[in-house]
Order: sequence, then C-alpha cells, then structure tokens
Amino acid sequence: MALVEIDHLTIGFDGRKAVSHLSLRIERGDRFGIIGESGSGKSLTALSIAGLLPDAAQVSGHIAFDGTPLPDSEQAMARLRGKRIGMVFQEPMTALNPLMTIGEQIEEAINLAGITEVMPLALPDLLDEVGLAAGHVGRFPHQLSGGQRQRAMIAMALASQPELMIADEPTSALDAITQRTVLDLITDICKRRHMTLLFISHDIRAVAALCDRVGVMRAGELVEQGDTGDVFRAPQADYTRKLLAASQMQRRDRPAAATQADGAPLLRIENVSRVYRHGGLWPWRDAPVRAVDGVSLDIAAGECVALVGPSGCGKTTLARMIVGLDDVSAGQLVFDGAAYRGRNLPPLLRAGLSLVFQDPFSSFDPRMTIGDSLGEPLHLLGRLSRAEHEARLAEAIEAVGLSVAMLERYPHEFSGGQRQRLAIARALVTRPRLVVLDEPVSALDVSVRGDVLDLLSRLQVEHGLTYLIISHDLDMVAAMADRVLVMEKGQIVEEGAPQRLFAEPQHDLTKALMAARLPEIAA
Amino acid sequence: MTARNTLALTVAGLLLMAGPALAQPTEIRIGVALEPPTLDPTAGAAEAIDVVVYQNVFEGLVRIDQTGAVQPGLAKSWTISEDGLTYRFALNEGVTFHDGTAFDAEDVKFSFDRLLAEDSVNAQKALYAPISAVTVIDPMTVEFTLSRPDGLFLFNLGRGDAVIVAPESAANNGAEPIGTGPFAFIQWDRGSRVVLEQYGPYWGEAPALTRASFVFISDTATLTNALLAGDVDGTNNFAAEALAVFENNPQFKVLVGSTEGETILSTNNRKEPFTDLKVRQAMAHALDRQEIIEGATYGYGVPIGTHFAPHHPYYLDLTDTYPHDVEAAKTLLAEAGYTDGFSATLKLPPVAYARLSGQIIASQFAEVGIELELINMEWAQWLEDVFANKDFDLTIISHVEPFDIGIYANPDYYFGYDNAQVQALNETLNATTDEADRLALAQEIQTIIARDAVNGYLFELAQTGVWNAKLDGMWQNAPVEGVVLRDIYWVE
Amino acid sequence: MNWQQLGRHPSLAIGLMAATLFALLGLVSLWWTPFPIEQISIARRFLGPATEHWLGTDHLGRDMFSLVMRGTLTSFVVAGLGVIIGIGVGVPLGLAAVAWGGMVEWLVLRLSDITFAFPAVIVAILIAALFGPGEINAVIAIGIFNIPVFARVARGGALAIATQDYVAAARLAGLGNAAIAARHLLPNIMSLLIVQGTIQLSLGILAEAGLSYIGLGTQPPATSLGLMLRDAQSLFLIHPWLSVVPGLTIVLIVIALNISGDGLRDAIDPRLRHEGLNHGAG
Amino acid sequence: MGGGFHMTLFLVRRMAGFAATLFVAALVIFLLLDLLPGDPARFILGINATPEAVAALRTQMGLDAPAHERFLAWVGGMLVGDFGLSTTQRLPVAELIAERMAVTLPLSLIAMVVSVVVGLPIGILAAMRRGKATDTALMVLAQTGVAIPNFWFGMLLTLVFAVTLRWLPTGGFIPWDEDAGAAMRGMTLPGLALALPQASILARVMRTALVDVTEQDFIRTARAKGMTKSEAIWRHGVRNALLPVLTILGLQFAFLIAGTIIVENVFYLPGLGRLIFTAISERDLVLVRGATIVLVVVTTATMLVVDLAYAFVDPRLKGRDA
Repeated sequence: MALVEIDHLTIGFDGRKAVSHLSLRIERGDRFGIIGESGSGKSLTALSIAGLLPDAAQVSGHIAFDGTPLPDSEQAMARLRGKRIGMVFQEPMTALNPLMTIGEQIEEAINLAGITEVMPLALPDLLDEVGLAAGHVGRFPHQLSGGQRQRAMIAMALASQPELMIADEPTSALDAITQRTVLDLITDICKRRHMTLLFISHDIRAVAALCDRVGVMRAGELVEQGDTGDVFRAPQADYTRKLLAASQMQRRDRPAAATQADGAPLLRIENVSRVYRHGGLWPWRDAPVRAVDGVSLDIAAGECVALVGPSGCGKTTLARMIVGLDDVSAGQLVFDGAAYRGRNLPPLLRAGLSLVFQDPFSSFDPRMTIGDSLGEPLHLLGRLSRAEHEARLAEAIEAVGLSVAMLERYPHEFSGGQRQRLAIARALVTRPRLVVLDEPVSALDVSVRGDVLDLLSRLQVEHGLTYLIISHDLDMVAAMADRVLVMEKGQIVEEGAPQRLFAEPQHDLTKALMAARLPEIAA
Repeated sequence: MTARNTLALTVAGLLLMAGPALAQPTEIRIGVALEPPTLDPTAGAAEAIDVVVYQNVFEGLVRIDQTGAVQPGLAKSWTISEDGLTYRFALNEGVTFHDGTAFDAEDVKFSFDRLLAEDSVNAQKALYAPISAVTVIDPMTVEFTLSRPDGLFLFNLGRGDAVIVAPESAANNGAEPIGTGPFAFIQWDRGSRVVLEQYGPYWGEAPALTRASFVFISDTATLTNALLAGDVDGTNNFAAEALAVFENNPQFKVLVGSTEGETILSTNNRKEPFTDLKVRQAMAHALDRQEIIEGATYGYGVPIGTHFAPHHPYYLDLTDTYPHDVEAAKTLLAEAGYTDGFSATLKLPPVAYARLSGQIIASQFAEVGIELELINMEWAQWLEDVFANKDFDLTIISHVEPFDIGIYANPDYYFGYDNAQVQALNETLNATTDEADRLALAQEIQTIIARDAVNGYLFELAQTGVWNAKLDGMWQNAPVEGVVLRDIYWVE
Repeated sequence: MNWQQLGRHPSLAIGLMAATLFALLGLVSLWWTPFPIEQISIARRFLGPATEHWLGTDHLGRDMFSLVMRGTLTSFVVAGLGVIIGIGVGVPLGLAAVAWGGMVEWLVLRLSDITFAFPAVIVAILIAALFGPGEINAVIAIGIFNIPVFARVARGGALAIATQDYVAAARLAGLGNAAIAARHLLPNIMSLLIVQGTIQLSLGILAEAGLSYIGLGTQPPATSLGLMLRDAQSLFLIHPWLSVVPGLTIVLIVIALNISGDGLRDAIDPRLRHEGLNHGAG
Repeated sequence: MGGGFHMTLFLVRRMAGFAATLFVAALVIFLLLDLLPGDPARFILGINATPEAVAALRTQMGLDAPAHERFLAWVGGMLVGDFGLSTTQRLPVAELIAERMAVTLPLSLIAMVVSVVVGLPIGILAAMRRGKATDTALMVLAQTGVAIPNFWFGMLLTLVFAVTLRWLPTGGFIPWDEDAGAAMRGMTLPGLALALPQASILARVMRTALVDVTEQDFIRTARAKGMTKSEAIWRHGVRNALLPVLTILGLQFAFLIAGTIIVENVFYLPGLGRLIFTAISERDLVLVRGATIVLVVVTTATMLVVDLAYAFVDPRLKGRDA
C-alpha cells in the first residue's frame, strides 16, 4: 500500500487554480522528488499532505496517508503530523522561532512526538545524527549559520522518527558548499532510517542526485512522473526536456576579436580595503570588520571576469565600491585612467560603468514606468534632447529584445526574465564600457537562465563590453568567464582560467566549491 | 414634568432609595471650585484663600456679619475720636493662637506693621494707607491713628487682608496657617482638600462642627455628581446653569443670596471710539440686560444700572437710564459718526459669566452694527494685558470689592474714567462719616457714572449655594468673601 | 486603490463613506447652515428636536444641527492641519534621515526623541499660555505631537525601501540624496503615510475634543464638537441631548476614520492582499 | 559575541543619549517659559495691588536675575535634587511633585494593569477567531472604546457607579497613609476611565501583531511539529507578538503619566497634570518647569526601559544599537 496517495487534488485561491487534478502515489521507502518552477504548485501539494494549507485555500480531491484519508479535525491532523510526518522548510531563519533556543525548539518537537521511552537520549542523539555540536543547544537561531539552522530544522523533523519526511526546497537559501552537505545529510538519514522522503525543489540536479522517483510540475499540473533514471533518460514531456536542457550549461564562446587587450587595463583595483565600524563616534565602539582586505586586480577591456566565493566573502562589497556605491577605506580604484575612491566617481565616468542587480523584482521602482526607470541613468550624460533621450531608451530596450511600447508599462506587468532583460537594458542605456553583473541569473527560473546568459554573451560581442560577474554558481561562471577569481574573507585566494581552475583547484576553498558541485545529469 | 428633567429625577429617586446620607452630624465636606495658591490671606488676592480660612482659621479685630455689618471680633469694643482719626480697641482676653501662643496688642501691631511695611506683599495694602500709626497702649489695648478720616475703616479691618497673625508663625502661614479662629488647620492635601478641626481652647463660643474639609472640584458636572452622591455636603457657590438639578430635590436646599460682585462691560474710556459719550450711550442701549442675565446666569443675576450693589442701602436703581433700544443705539452711533458701526475686541477672562455674557453681548452688538471679536484669556494674561497694560477695548469682569465706587475717581484705573466732579465727590465721601450725607454723595456718583455710561452695567452676581437639606446656618449672602463655618450645624 | 478593491473590503467602503459624509457635512457649513451659528436667542434655548430645529437648540438658543455641521468642520480642520504639520515636517525629516544617514539620521532621531518626550497635553498648555487658547493652539499642539510620529513612520518605511535595488540603481544613475528621497522613497511610502494620516486624523479629532474640554481648544464664538461637548457637560443631567449629539458625532467620526485606516492598511499591504498565496507558492 | 561587555556598552550609550535628550529638553522648557506673557507677581496680588507691592514680590521671587544665570542655577540645583521653590506656594517644587506622583503613578499603573489584563486577552481571542463573528464583535467594541472621549466615559462611570449605585466615590483622593483602602477605591473609576481607550488600543495592536506573527514561517514549523493551529499561536505566536505590544505599552505609560489631566479633572484628583495646568495659569514658572522636566524624564526613561526590555526579551538585539 502506498504511504501517500493523492487523488485528483485541486487547490484554488479566490477561484484561481493553483493545483489542478493532481494524482500521485508515494510508496513506503521511496525518495520522491517534485521538480517545478516558482508558482508551479509544488509546495502547495506538499503542504496539503501535512494539512498545512492556508485557510483561504479551497481544496478538493482525496489524500490518504498510509491507507487512511487525512482527518478533518485540526486536532487529529496535528497528531498525525507530530508523530508520523516530519517537515523541513526552505528558509530556516524564519522557520525557527527567534525567541527560543535551538535546544528548546528541538525538545519541544520531541515532547510533541510523545515518544517518552527514548526521551533521555533523544536530544544528544538527534544532534549527533544531524551533525550539530552539543554546544549549540543553548543558542538562538540568529547565532547560528544557515547550515546549522537547517540542521536544527532537520533534527526537529526527525524527533518523532517519522515515516514520511517532507523537505520543501531545504537548500535553496544556502550557499553552494552548505547546500551539498545538507543534501548529503538528508540522503544519509533517509537511507539509514529507511524513511520515505518527499523532496520539493526547482533544482533538477539536486532531485536527480537524491531521489529515486520524480514528478515534474508545471502551472499546477503534474506533467510527468516515474523513476528518476527513466524520466531523465527519456523525458516524455516537452517541459521536462526543456528543464533538462537548461540544467546543462554550455560554454558561451566568443570570437577572440572581442577581447582587445590594448595594454592599459580598463579597471585597476589597487590594494583596496573596506573596513566597517559599528557604534558611531563613541570611543568604546566595536572592533572593526574588514570586509575587503587589500585586494588588487586588473580587468582588461573586453574581458569577462568572474568573482566567486561563499556568502560574506566580500565580493558584493568590492562590487559596490567599483560602481561607486561605497567608499574604499584604503587603496584606490582606477577606471579608464581616472582614479577614484568610490562614491566620488564623477558623473561622466559613472556613465561608463553600470551594474545589473541580482533580484529583478526589487530593481525597479514599482511606481515608475519602465521608461522613467530606464531613463534615470541618462542624467549622467548631462542634458540630452528629448529626441536623443528617446532614441537611447529605444536602442537599449531593443538591444535586449523587447519592444519600445513596453516603456510605458509598469514593472509588475513583466515576468522575472523580462525584468532581468529590462535591468540589462537599463545598464546599457548610457553605453557603458564595464558592466558589473551581481548574480545575474540566480533569482530567475531555470528555464529562462539560459536565454539571459545568451543575451549577455551577445551583447558583450555587439557592444564590446567588459563584464565583471559576481556569483557563487560555478557552472554559470564556467560557461561565461575568461578568468575566475576566488575570494575568501575579503582576500583573493586563487585566480585563473575557469577550465584550469576547476580542473586543478589549488586552494582549499576552491576545492570545497568544486566538491560541492552536484553531478551533471547523465544524458 | 418635562422629558428633560426625567433623568435628573430618576437619579434623585435612586438616591432616595439608597438610604440616609452617610454624613456624620458634626463633620462637613464643602466643595469649592478653586484651590487657593496659599493659605495666607494677607499675601494674596485670591478669593479661594478667604473661602477656606476667613473667620475660620483667622480673625480680625472686627468681623463682618452676614448682613455686611461690622461686629466685634478680637476687639471686644472700640472708641472713635471726634475727628474720626483715632480708634482705640479693647482686646478680648484669653485668646490664643493655634500653636498655643497668647494673643495680645503686640500681635496687632505686628500684623499691621507687616501689612504696611515697604516690602509688604499684601494685595490690598492701599486700603490701609490712611493708617499712620499703630500704638500698643497696654497688652489688651491698641490704638490706630489715621492720617485722614475713612468711612470704611472699620469694615476694612474686618476683611481677610487685615487678620491678626503672630510673629512666630506669620512667615509660614501660606503652607500652615496659624490664627486665632474657631477652627485650626490640620492638613492640606494639595490639589485635593484642606482639613480644619475645631480648636478646643477657642476664646469664643464653640462652633457646632468639629471638623470641616474643603474639597476642590473645579468641574461643574463633577461637583454635581459629588453632591448627588453625597461625597460633599454642600458648596457655597454653584454654577447657575446646573442648579435645576437640585432645585426640586428635597435632599438639597438651594440658597440664593447676594454678592458684592458688580459685573460690568468694562470700556476703555481712553480709547477711540469709546471716548465719545454717544458711542458709550449707544452701547448701553444695545445691551439687553435681561437676556444677558437669563443666558449667562440663568436668571440669578440682579440687574444693575450703575456700579453699586443692589442690596446696599445706598443703591439707586438706574437700570432705566438707557433701556434696551436698538433704534436709539443706531441713531446715537450715526450721530457719533459711526453710521456703519465699528469693530472692537472683547477680552474675556476665564470665568463662565464673562464667557457667556461675551457671546451674548457680541450677538446683541451685532444688531446695531458693532462687530466684536472675542478674545478668551487666562487670568495671568488678562491681568497683564487688560489690567496692568490697559491694552483693551472692552472686557467683562465682576468687581467683587465691597463699596468700590472709588475706582471711578482714579483716572489711572484700567478703564480710565477721568471726571473731576466724581473725583471731588469721592474725596468728600471718603472724609464724611455722617450716614445721610454719605448716602447722598454715593448716590450722586452713581447717577453721574450711569449717565456717562462709563461702563456697561450688567448685573450683580448672585451667590447660589447648594447644601444638604439637613444643614443650617450657612451664609446666604456674601458681603465679604469666605465660607464662614462658625454658625453651620446639622439638623436631625 | 480602485472601486473593485473597495468592493472587496466592505468595512473600508463603509468607513470611507461615513468619514466622507461627515467631512462633506462640515464643508457645506462654510456656505450654508440651517441657522447662522452666531445667532444667539436665549428665549429659544433648550428646544428639543423638532421640525424647525432638527436637533434642537443649545444653551444659547443656537441651532444644534448648524452647530454640529460647523463643529464637525472645525474638528476636521484642526485635526487635518495637525496631520499636515506632522507630515510636512515629519516626513522630510524621516526621509532625510534615511537618504543621508549618519549624523543626519542621528540628529533626526534625537530630535524626534526630544519632541516625543514632551507630552502633547503639556505642549498644548504651554502653547496656550504663550499664544492664548484657540484652534491655532490646538493645531500646533496636535501638529507637534504628529511630527515625531510621521518622522518615525517615514523613516521606518523608507528604510525598507532604501535597501531595494532600485534605490541603489538610482544612486548609480547619479541621483543625489534629495532626488532619491523625492523620486523613490516618498512615492513608495505614500500608502503608509495615508494609513497613518487617517489614524492620526482620528486621534487629532479626539485630541481636539480633549483640549477643548480643558479649555485650551476652540474658543467661542467658534465651535467644535469638543467645545459643544464641554459646554453641555454640566447640563448633562438636565439636558442630556446636548451632550449626546456632539458626543455621538465624535464617536462615529472616529470609528469611521479608524475603520478606514485599518481597511486601507489591509487593502494596501500586499502581504495581506495576497494572503494565502505567499504561503505555498514556492 | 561578548554579551556582558556589549550589554554594558549598550547601556552606557543609551544613558548618554538619555542625558543629552534631557539637557536639550531642559533648555527648551526654560526658554519657552521665559517667553510666557503674564507677570507671576501680579497674578498673586490681583487687581488692586500697588505697583510697589508687585515689584517687592518680584524681587522676592528672584525674577530679576538675568536669564542665563537663572537657567544655570536651575539645572545645577536639579542635579543635586533641588528643584527650587514654587513662586505661588512657597514650597519646594520637588516636594509638590512628589505629592502628585503619589496619585499619578499608582493611577497610571492601575490603568496599565487593567488595560493589559483586559486588552491583551481580547486581542488574542480576536486574532484566534480571526474573520469570525467573535473577532468582529470584539473589534467593534475596541473601535468604540478608542472613539469615546475620555471625559465622557468618566462621567458615565460616575453616574452609574458613584451617583446611582454608590459603590465608589465620585472622585477625590485620600492619601495612602491615611486610608489605603479609600485611596484605592478613589482610584478605581478614574483607573477604569483611563484604561478603556488604552485597553482598546492594546487589543487592536495585539490582534494585528498576532495576526502578523501567525503568518510567519515558524508558526507553520510548530504546526508541522504536531501542534494545532491554536496551540502554535499560544506557544510561539503570543510571545513574539508581545514585542510590538511592548513598544505600545511604553508609549501608553508615558502618555498616562502626562495625559491623565482630563481624567484628573473629571475625578478631582490631585495629579501631576492638574498641577502643571494650575501652575501655568498662576504663572508659577519654577513649578511648571520642574514638573515638565519630571514628565520629560519619565517619558524618556520609559522609552529607555522599553529599549532595554526589548534587548532583554529579544535575543537578536542583545548588544546591538537598536
């Protein structure tokens, strides 16, 4: 008998269907993965099994757990969750109560599970199982790293020794290295405990690595399901094929002519440091934090340089100083022969530099038309005639493959991929020479990432651009960059061409990053 | 019965059911609107001081009775010289201050030397200016020498400003008053109440009450509730607007009496256009006294046509000098050159009678073309602006000093009336002691100021007390400021 | 905000409608009242509601309905000007704190601390003593009270906006602090300000009533709901109607404004608007 | 992070800010009062006093010294606990304020306790029954509670409980040491009158905060652990929702200390608000500025306490500048 059996599940909000007529079976011992992009209804499906759908949801269809329909009463459903289902959520920071220690929260899960006989040993055992040191018990969530928090979440889910574990995007908020260790941990535990797993993710490679069965969801419907090997070897649905294709990054090679090294570098970073002090002007302020620590590097015109490193390594701070959003504490920057210290970047020089942000949803003012937003950087060029102003906007928006008519619209009318195109258009409007790309595709759905990267490649060639890409996505970096810099704790620890660097990593960090890469899906 | 009174009667009915009042037969709690800033009647003008301590804690050589007549006080008798310049007082024996120290002629001399001293802060110092010397003849006899005869001298000795204090305690009287009266000060819970207790060794007849508290309740609605609930036993002066609550209630008695408060529309006689007699006459015609009395005092005020208390034997009814006549007023204004009227300001102190009268007068004046801008002020500011700096057009104020017609003889006074004839008459009046002559003189002045329409004469304030029906002996009238406790008693 | 959204929030619709109705009633009194409000006629005082005087007459014989109309206007104007002062001074301060940061932010915070440290009633008493009691005094006191409120709301809202990438994009585009505050921060905290403004408006109407009660607010012959209530207070046992009319008007206006404020917040806050979807759409 | 050391730093910083606020506030108060029209001496002596008497009193009250000398003397005096002598009452200002605090402080506390005891459960209940009839009814009640003018409600309470039922006095204050029971009875009705709007506000804030918290992920986590929705709200939601409520409580206490003047009037209580009110009308500037600065101290100190309490309750804020 299947542990979970879903029959014609339909979930709607205000009459709009988020999940429609979904049926699937998860056998005992299965590790079942659901793949889908944002809004595909995959999380709602998972929540419906645990009876955790929002109150406003209208549900029809049947869900049976271990052969019995899910109970109607919240009381009975809570008991079922507490004893037989464990759950791990995406964002461990918000999923943990900020006012309680980790130990208290895990202990609470143990108490709720009601397994008194194992109580005396439970907490240390659990900590041991998820790899948390006993010293963390007394800490609050904000005092732990993302990975540690997710381990605590897993410990809570395991407390009742559940038959089913539901993991909803458990790693997408974590950085590459941590992501891998948490996935490995989940795999280990499932194997050891013979636990059934429902794994929800947008990352096709993670599903491939972890699950033996897989379902693919799109716009509320299950387009395909089956054994992982079968589905990926011979995908039936177009959508699955598209996802598979997108997961395999091809190297975007450019004609060599694009790189025109003419001696002097376009951007030179000379021994730049950035020190943050907290506590204002008081004499007893806190010890300073060195976010960037003596970094020097050159970027030649036409080059595509990538800066990789774990979160908090200082790569974003460095980018902010380069584009003039922040000031250096020591050292200086030289762009196109002119030295500056950050925010003192003069307007005309500013026009030669631009930045594309990571999150296309927050990079446009929701109250301004796209045209107004795109036109903003044109201030840097001094007074332009109305005609020239409009010509520039048209040029930029057409360059990214969108139409001039869209300039009148507002940001909420666009999808994520379109917005990122618009963000790139804005970066181009002043015809800059250097574009800094901060995680340019990581906030986008997998299926559109490739398109955006293609666009970037094309633009680099067409406009003779120089790119500095900030990212932790090694596959993307490998596909785009001519040169990769690895950064850790404010310093650059390794540098080289991507092929060489990834083949023979020297520094420990680079090695760890490489080790954390999920295997490509065998075609 | 009108529907409006139903609620009041319902409340009253419930009171009856609630059973007999809980008050003890020898204690009294009196609600008063204003808390005194200090308890020393010789160091401040506030009426609230006298309300609490006058004749209760402190006594003067003589005392004023309910009718305004002068009676023996600490002085059991006195003789006046032929020329009216020497007063010799024989003092009562066995009088002690509440701190136990004995009272004698030295205390009298001390009190008046203090009052008249260079650095004296007595508010009414001017009234005692005729005193040229106070001489101790023997411990029980004291003699006052005046520089000129003063018809009001004895009355003034009976005022709160001239009470006898002891040198040992005088400096501290503001916070802890020590006098010779039938009640001794017990405590002052600031912002809340003053408690007095019968003084055992009092030299005179012991009062019926053993204990009295003055509870300070400024809000009329609150005072109404406190009276209804029996939390206070009475109040000497209750807002006329809410008297209806108590008027037909057998649990309470309403005492309507007279005060010395002539309420006038004070006019700045120095200032255009009020320098013009015709303008002042027009304003007098424009006033509808009856409507003002009805609206501002709910009919309790007594109309006056001049600056004199109607209950006084010297009073002359001049209310018909300028009867309410809109047409006459308009004609006079036109004659004075103000065909279209004029505008002026009316500065109002923070008392209900002034604020209400002001609104009504503004409405009445508007009918004859005079536009009034009402400016409401606090006391401190009113005193400075209107009284000290004389920066005003019109104001409404009650002059509560007894027999204060002399202010019309002072051209520097705030309303600035300068009439040599009145000044001469007043001088004669001050120096005259013969009753018939005094009456004639006083009435002549009354007539002149009424004809001159110096100010708009509105009404004499009434004193409207509300008391528990079982209380008796309260003063109905207020010839001087104060709530005199000595005669009050509970009837069974 | 459009009509459809209004339909989805019935309490908001009712609140806005009631508040608007009262505001209109007040506004009309500028041109027309059934009787002139200055007209005093002692002979006609304390009349009950009847066909001629819909709500009866007060202690000076004035028409109660006319007084309520004008009183509503005064209450709205006093509270409204208080809000305008609060917004006019507080919002620029709050925005400047975010746009400039550092020393400016520190100063703004201290300034708002200090303003905040002065209780509103005390400010009103001091101002009344300085300039005399009256509507202006009430406006200033309520305005001063509103300044730190709006400064904090503006700062709080703008802080959240300032972390958005489009603000960084504007800086990249060479916009100065003032331009960023005006172009990006202000428009995006507008809805926040509208909600807070509605709430402060209702507080202001109550504050005006309170100030009038202790004699520091509106002064006769002008009138306000608070002043009417104060005048009627001592007559409550004899003529309760005189208190009920202005009292109930105040209660209704305040409730209407509060419901509008709450409703606007629910309607505008996208987190609440998309309630349900944000739980699961992963 | 070194918690203890950071905590001390945090405290020291906060205290320094506190002192700076107070100094500026003192300056503002002094300047403002110096501008007031109206002569205190003239006020005391009334309309018939001679100019000489007024001048004599002015000298006696120390009004003749230059402004900066008077300011320094005032601030210097306060540092050693000397607030000066009231000009009208001739008593130490500190003593007068202390007397009034014996009324205002307990009154505010009673109002606070009542509003917390009534307001929070109503807010929690409404949030739990969100969207249902109970919620609507409670929130209508709370809306009305906020909307009724204070003095009106006080009057109504008096009519019912004091005048008609005679359970409690209409007002007035019996000192605590004289009869604590009577003092308590006297504070009951004003306490209730003050508590009504505060409780209504608290109920609304609590409801909103709890509804917000209910949408947080950790509530879902708690439910995933095996709690029902209401258990999760009780055990995890309420404590988190109390954080914003704490700020409101601080504001309310500060407001109550100063804002009781209206209720003090209705119940003729000798509180701080009325002291300032009468002191200003009597132009007793020494008393006014003393009492005002005390209020400012209380308000600012309350905010400080709230900040510290926040840091104490919320582990995320420990050792950080809020």
